Amino acid sequence: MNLRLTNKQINIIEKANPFLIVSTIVAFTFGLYFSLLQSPPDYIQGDSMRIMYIHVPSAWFALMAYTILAGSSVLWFITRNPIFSIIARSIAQIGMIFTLISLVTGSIWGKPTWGVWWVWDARLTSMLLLFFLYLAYIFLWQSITNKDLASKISAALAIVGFVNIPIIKFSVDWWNTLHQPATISKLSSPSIDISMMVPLFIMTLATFLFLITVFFIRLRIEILDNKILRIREVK
Amino acid sequence: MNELKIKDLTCYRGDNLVLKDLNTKLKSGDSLVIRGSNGSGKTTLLRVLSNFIKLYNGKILFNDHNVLEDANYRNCFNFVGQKNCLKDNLSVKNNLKLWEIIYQKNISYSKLLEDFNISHLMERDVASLSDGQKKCISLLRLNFTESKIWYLDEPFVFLDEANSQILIQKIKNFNTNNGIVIITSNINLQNTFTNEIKI
Amino acid sequence: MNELISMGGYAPFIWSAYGFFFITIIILFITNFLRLKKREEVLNKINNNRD
Amino acid sequence: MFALLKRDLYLALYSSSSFFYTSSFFILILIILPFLFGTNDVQLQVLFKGIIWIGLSLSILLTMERIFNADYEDGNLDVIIQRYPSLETIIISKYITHWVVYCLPLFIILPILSFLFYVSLDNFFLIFLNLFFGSLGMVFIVTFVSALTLGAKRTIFLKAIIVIPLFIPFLIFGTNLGSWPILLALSMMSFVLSMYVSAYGLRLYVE
Repeated sequence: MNLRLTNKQINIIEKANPFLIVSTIVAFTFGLYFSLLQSPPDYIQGDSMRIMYIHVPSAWFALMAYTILAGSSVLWFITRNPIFSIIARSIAQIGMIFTLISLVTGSIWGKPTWGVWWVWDARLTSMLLLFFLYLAYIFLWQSITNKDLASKISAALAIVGFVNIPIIKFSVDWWNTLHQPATISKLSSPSIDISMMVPLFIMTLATFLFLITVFFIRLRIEILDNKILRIREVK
Repeated sequence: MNELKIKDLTCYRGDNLVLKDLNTKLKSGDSLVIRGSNGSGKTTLLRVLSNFIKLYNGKILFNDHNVLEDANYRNCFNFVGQKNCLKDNLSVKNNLKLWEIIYQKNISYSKLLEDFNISHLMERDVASLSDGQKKCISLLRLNFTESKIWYLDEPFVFLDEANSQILIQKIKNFNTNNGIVIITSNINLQNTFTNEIKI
Repeated sequence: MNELISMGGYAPFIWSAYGFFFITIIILFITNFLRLKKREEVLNKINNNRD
Repeated sequence: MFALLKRDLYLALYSSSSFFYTSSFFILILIILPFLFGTNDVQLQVLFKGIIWIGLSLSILLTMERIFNADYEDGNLDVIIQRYPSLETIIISKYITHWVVYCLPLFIILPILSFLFYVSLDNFFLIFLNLFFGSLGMVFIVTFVSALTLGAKRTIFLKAIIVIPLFIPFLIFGTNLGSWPILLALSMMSFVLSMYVSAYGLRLYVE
C-alpha cells in the first residue's frame, strides 16, 4: 500500500509528538486548575457539575470522531487514497474510548443529579448505541484477515452506521417521548455562565490536544508498518 | 474453431503482483497445464480467466472478442475450483438437482454417476463421503453445460489412480470434441499433457 | 485544601469521574505508545540485519 | 431470476426441517413467557407484543449465515454469479427465500399464538401489519450484513453486534401498535441501502 504522504508531512507527524505531549499536559494542568478550583459551584447542582468539564468534551469528541470516521470513509471511496482508510481506523479506537468515557462520567454525574446511575433517556440511549456502532466497526476490521479487503468492508459499514445515526436518534427520541416518566429533572442550562465557559473551553482544548497526540502516534504506527512491509517485500 | 488468447496479462492481489505479462494462445482441442508452487497465482489466473477477478493490465480474447465485453462468454466456459460446490447436509441426488436448476439443463443422474463408477452413492449424504468421492461428484458439474472451455483448478487432488485416468480420458474426449482445457496442477503431468507453462 | 478534597459533599462522584477519565486516556496513550515503540524496535532490527 | 429462486427454495425444502425449526423456536420462546411472568392475562398481552419481536429478531439473526455464507464457502456463489451475472437478481432471490423460509412460518402460527395470549382481533391485525413490514426490513438488513461479513471469521456474535443496533428502530416502532407506515418507510429505506451494500460486498468477496 502506498501511503501517498510526502516526506514533509511524515516529518511533521514525527516531530510533532514531544510538542503535542507537552502542550497536552500543560493544557490539562490549566484545565484542572480552572475546573476544580477556579470555577464556582453550580447554584443548583453544587460541585457535582464539575463533572461536566470532562463529560461534555468527551461526548463532543465521541460524536466528532464518528463524523470523521464516516467522512474519511466516504472520501476513501471517492479518492481511493489509503490515507483516508488509515485516518478512519485510527480515529475509531479513540472515538470508542471517548464514547465510553462520556457514558461512564455521564452515569457518575447522573447519580447525584437524578438519583440514579442510569436513565433511559434519549441522549444516553443513543450514545450507548453509538458505542456499539464503534465496537462493530472495530470488530469487523479485526475479524477480516485480508487488510485490503477489511478497509473496504469496514468503510462501507462506517457509512451505513452513519446513515443509521439519524434514524436511531429519531426513533429513540420518539420512543423516549412515549416512555419517559416526567419526574426526571433534565439538566437545565441552555445558557452557561462565563465562569463555567472558561474551564470548559480549556478542558475541550486539552482533550482535543490529547486526541491529536494519540492520532499522530497511530499515524506513525501505520507509517512504520508500511515501511516494515516494504523492506520485507524487497527482501 | 475457437481460440483463446491471453495477452500481457498482469494482475495484482491487494498490493502483491501475482501475475506478470503472461502470454499464451490456445486453439480448439488444446489443453494447457499450468504449474507453479503454492501461492504462485495459479488459482488467481483461473479466476481472472473466469472474469471473477479484474485484471490490472492485458487482455483476454475469446474468438477475438474481449471477454470482459462479451456477454456470451460466461456461457462458454465451466470453472471447477477447489471448493466442491456441494451441500454437506443433502444427498448426492439433491445436490445434482440443485445444479440442474442453476444450469437449467435436464440430465440423467444415474448415467452421470456411472462416469466415475459411483452409482451406488446416489442416495448418500455428501457429508458421509470421502474427499475423493466429493471431488468426483464436483467434477460431474462439467457435464451440465455445453461449454467450450474448461478451467480445472487442481482436479487431480484427492483422486485415486483409476479416477485420475477416467478424468484424463474425459479431458482428452473433450479435446477431440474441440474443447479447450486449462488445468492447474502441483504434480507433473508432462506425460499426459505436453503443453505446459510455469508461473 | 480540605474543601478541594471534599468537593461540597460530592467527592466520590467527582474524583471517580475524573479518575476514570484520566486513567482511561492514559491507558489509551500508553498502549498506543508501546505499540509504536515495538514497531520502531522491529524496524531497527531489520535495518541492523541488512547492514 | 425464477431459476435462482426455485433453486434457493428447493435448497430450503431439502433441508425441510428449517420450516419447523423456526416455528417451533417461536412457539417455545413465547411459551417461556407464562413461566417467567405468571399467567395474568393483561400482563401476558403486553409481554407478547415485545417477545414476539425478540423471537423474530433471533430467528432472522441466527439463520443469517444461510443467506450467503453457505453458498460462499462451498463455492456455489461463484457458479451462481457466473450463470446469473446480475447481482441484484441474486440478492432479491435471497430476500424472498429468506423471508419465506424464516419469517413466513411466524405469520402462519401467529393467529394461534395470539389466541393463546388473549390478544383481541383488532390488536392482532395491528401486530400482524407491524410484524410484516418490520420483518421485510429486517431481512434486508441481515442480507447486507451477511454480504459484508462473508470473509470475516465465522462469528455470529460479530454479526449480532453489527445487526442489533440496525434493528433497534424496527423494534422501537414495531412494539408500538399502529406504526406500520413508519415500519414500511424504514423497510423501504433499508431496501435501497441493502441493495447497494449487498452488491458491493458480494463484488468484493467474489473478486
